[in-house]
Amino acid sequence: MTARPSPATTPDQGPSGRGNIRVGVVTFPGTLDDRDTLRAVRIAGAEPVPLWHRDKDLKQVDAVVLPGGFSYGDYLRAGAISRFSPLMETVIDQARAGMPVLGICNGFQVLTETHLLPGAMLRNNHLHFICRDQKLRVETSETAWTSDYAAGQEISIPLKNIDGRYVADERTLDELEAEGRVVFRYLDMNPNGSLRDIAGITNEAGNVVGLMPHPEHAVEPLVGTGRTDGLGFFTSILKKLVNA
Amino acid sequence: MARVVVDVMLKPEILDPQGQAVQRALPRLGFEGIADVRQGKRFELEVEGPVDEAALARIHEMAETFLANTVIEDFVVKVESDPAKAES
Amino acid sequence: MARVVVDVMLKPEILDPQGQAVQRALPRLGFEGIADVRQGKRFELEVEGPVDEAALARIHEMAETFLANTVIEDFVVKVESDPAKAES
Amino acid sequence: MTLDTVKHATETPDAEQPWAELGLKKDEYERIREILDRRPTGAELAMYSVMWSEHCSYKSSKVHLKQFGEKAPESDALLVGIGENAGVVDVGQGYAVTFKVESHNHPSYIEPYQGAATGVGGIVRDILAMGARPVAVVDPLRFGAADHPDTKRVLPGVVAGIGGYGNCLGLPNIGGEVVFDPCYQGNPLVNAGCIGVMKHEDIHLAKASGPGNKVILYGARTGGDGIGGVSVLASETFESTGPAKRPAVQVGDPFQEKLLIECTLEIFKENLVAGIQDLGGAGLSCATSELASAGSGGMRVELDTVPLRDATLSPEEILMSESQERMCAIVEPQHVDRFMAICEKWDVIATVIGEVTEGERLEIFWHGEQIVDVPPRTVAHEGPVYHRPYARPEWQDALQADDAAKLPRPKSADELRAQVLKVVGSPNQASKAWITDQYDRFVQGNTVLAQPEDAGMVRIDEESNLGVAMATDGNGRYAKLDPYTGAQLALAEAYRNVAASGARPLAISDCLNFGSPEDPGVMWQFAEATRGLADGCQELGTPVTGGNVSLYNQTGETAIHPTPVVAVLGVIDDVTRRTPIAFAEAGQLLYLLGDTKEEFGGSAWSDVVHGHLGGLPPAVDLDREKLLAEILISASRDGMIDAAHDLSDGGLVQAVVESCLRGGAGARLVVPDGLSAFTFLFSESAGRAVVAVPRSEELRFTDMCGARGLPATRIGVVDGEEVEVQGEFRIPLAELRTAHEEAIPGLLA
Ligand SMILES: Nc1ncnc2c1ncn2[C@@H]1O[C@H](COP(=O)(O)OP(=O)(O)O)[C@@H](O)[C@H]1O
Ligand SMILES: [Mg+2]
Repeated sequence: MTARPSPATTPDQGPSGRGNIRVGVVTFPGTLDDRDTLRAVRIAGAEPVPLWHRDKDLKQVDAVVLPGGFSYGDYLRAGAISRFSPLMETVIDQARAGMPVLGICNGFQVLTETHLLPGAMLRNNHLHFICRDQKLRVETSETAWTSDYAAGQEISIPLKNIDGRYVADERTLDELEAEGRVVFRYLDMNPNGSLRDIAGITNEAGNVVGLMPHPEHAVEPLVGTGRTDGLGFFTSILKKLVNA
Repeated sequence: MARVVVDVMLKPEILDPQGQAVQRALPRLGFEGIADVRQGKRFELEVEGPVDEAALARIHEMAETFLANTVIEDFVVKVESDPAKAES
Repeated sequence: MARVVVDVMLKPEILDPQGQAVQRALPRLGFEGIADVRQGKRFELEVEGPVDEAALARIHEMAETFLANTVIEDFVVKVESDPAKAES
Repeated sequence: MTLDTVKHATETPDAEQPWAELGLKKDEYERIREILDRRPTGAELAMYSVMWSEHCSYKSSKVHLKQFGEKAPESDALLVGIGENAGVVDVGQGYAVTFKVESHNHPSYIEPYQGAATGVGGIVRDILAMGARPVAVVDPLRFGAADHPDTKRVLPGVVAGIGGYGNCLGLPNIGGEVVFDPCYQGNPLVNAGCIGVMKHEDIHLAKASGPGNKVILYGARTGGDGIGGVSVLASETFESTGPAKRPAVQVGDPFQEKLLIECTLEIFKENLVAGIQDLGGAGLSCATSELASAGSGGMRVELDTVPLRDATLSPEEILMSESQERMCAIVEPQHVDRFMAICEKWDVIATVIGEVTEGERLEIFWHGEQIVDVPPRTVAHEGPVYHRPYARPEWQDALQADDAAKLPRPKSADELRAQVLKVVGSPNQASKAWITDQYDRFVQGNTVLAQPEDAGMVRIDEESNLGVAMATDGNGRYAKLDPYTGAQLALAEAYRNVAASGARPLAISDCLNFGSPEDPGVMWQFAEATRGLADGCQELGTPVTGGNVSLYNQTGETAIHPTPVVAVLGVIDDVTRRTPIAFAEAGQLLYLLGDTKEEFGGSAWSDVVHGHLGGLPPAVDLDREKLLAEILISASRDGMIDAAHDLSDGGLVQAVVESCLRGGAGARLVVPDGLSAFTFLFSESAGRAVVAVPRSEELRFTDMCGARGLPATRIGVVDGEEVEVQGEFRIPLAELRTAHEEAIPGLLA
């Protein structure tokens, strides 16, 4: 099963007024999935722009992805050290101003450490790294990164992490649920003990989304699990920006 | 050089699977009578200069903003009186 | 119930990549004057019954055989006098 | 303690030296004195002792390994052969691939997590040092009995270590093995392999030439890790040293290594190095002497410039330290600034520690005083060579006479059914997903096939879909019965696995795990296995590009089974043509390729059902293996088959069950004429595979097999939700799945 519409064709004019829609992908020391994410952006039809953690400048990108990996080796806590990079200062400002930001796995961990998203990520309840093809339900299409999915749609994308257990206090969880900010939920099995089976969430404005599984590893039928269920993330943002 | 220790533990209401795994293993290894185990982190900081009020305040801030994630963790800052090991 | 704490730290000669990463990050966050950081583990054990010599001996053994990996780690066993937090 | 300088050594010729404690033999020590024409300094003694250890010098194995060169088949693909950090093969379109397997057995028994982690770190640096981007890792592993309490300590630690390091580096784990056998109880085998990709023009070699060029050490600071580890850990059994003297183990920092990889690749891209070497066993001793020896010979190093983690280290210790995540580069002076700038960008510490000199001496200084003055070749490449005595063990005949054909076979269909379930659910035959799910197999986004497929496969060019495949195999039970044949069976199986995935086997690497070379019986096993492997490679046309020898794998007097592990690398022009193992389409026809004979010696069935090891291993026919491979590759390229699975331990039934579970479809099998159901299901004859053929392709496929003389027997059809052997039994997939998938978690979780 794939996201509903097929990949968008490259639009000729993006909101940055510079031609293509530019999606930045940040590399921190220890980031692993940056090249894969750049590829996914390209396959979706946008222009991938590598961003470096030491720069402050976002190179006029229209959206930013914080990719997966082990930035700073996941030392201290996953995402804890990257959060303080010069680039993140700009990303935080821009995210607050409405720029679409997607955090995948380690990127999600960075987003919780910056408090752009509530809660925190802890060691999986079974204490092991887990790599599997994970089924998810897309709970809402009302975010910058999920508009190309239908609410309730089930997708399967790779999951791979050791610190993937999402926790937050009850009040926060209730709030997330009430405001429709739980974006993805684990189906069939909860792979890490995340509270309420939460796999991904969004901020109040819906422009910042974080999730543990990896859509960028599910954009080509040939590699990975052989599914393309993750492509919708990147086509969603493309359409949103074209129509903006 | 003085040593300051920051102990970081998960808040009591947060599930600690590492501590639980330890606790569950104990009876199998023949250790009875441990009702609960929590596992946290210990940071030993070697501080240059005097460990006065101001230095401690800075370390407190460092713990709060960086060493611990106060969404899930509590911390305690202690000046280590005698860096020699108490036992072992 | 009494609390016994076991602190487990990497032996001084063993590389501590976590501690290093933390130390290297500090100046960037505006914290100067920390010459070294070592990161270890802290286990808080809730002990049933009295924490007498015998109990401590058992905990010592538990630390030696299980909580610490003595190939690379040292440990210290301490009875926590006042389980209330010292600060924070 | 005063510094033992060259001057001091000359003045005190009779000073006592701890050569024996450092593992040197009397005649070796005498030879060092002869080479230097004086007694060695402490630093020189440290260097020679570690570089002349079994682990670094291959002194016991060298005379046998020579055959890999002498019998090497003609191969256009070989770009760099044995002798470098890793071999390099041409895979077409301007790409070159480098790969190698190494062991980290003894460290992993002492400290499973760090031992395994640093094993991955070491092999990855070898690959990086060739100029390549590492693109995948594999991990052939062997442990003691699955239900032994110590296996619960060792295995989870090893697996977490391999995952912890490899996952953090962003290298997909695409294959390996997990084998349990009591013979590995005190000696687990932790082998790790890595594959790297580069363009032909990016190949780098480990040599220091060009006087005036700078020697730059970069990466982690040097600490007291594993000092003496190489000589003590890898050359002697640890019983002899006792736990009290266990040297400090090395601790890995995968984050540092990831930075080292990215930094080094950027340095390569700008063409800034003239020579490069990773630091592994024997640390700086090894890197400096090897670089100098392979280059023009002269090098001067100021040892006190080495950045230290522990300021109290002596110069000898700095030379011996095995601190991980370090590399040594030879850089022309005009490139030094740029080199340093790239290191700074990646937060990697880099220091000029010396330079290449005119002469032919490696000279090392400590605070201005000379502590080493040696001809580097004598340290690195002209170590001792032993012609160890070897003899066929007395027990070998009795073992081979104890034929598995005599074992009682199942008397009823019910008993046969029960044995099938027992075999597919035995620890060695069961699903290893509990282990492999702890490894990232998706990272880098190029993984086409990974566990539990026959071979791992990664795409290396996104435009053309060029890819490479790798499989590793080794069956210690077969090799124990007959080391010559056992080694060839390991080769044949890995070769067959690569071909079954659709890739063309090109070259191999190996990791030879054996007991003590001082035991003539073990030495005979080693000699036989290397001879078998060299002959086999010659016949198959797959050169040995490099590898590793691990000796002294034994507990007391008892050696492990001889365990040659072979990694075969293959190439596939278009990965969209790969063949998976999954039976997925109902109605597809199942064909058994090859001949099935009464071969049960060393089989999974004899082990699981009877706890028996005896007789002869299956016979090897390498011409048949070649033919089978050609058919599998053609069929994949031309779209004649939708699935293929090689047959090996556990026989046909094991392969069919795995393919059914993978694809979620059942199979109905018919026992071919002339075979008993038992032999059909459990025989381990080599040179076989099972394939799923779409009906539309049947004629074309059988015509091809017929024309080329490969026996192809139609044995059934993909259908339903059970595995049925007509006239014998049926087992629902769910029941098979439970047996196959819950065994390992049941033992280890
Ligand atoms: N079993 C073997 N088969 C083929 N080549 C081998 C084998 N063992 C060692 N070699 C080769 O000998 C050389 C030295 O090996 P090794 O010391 O493991 O390399 P390194 O110094 O990079 O660790 C390498 O080129 C290696 O590939
Ligand atoms: Mg090497």
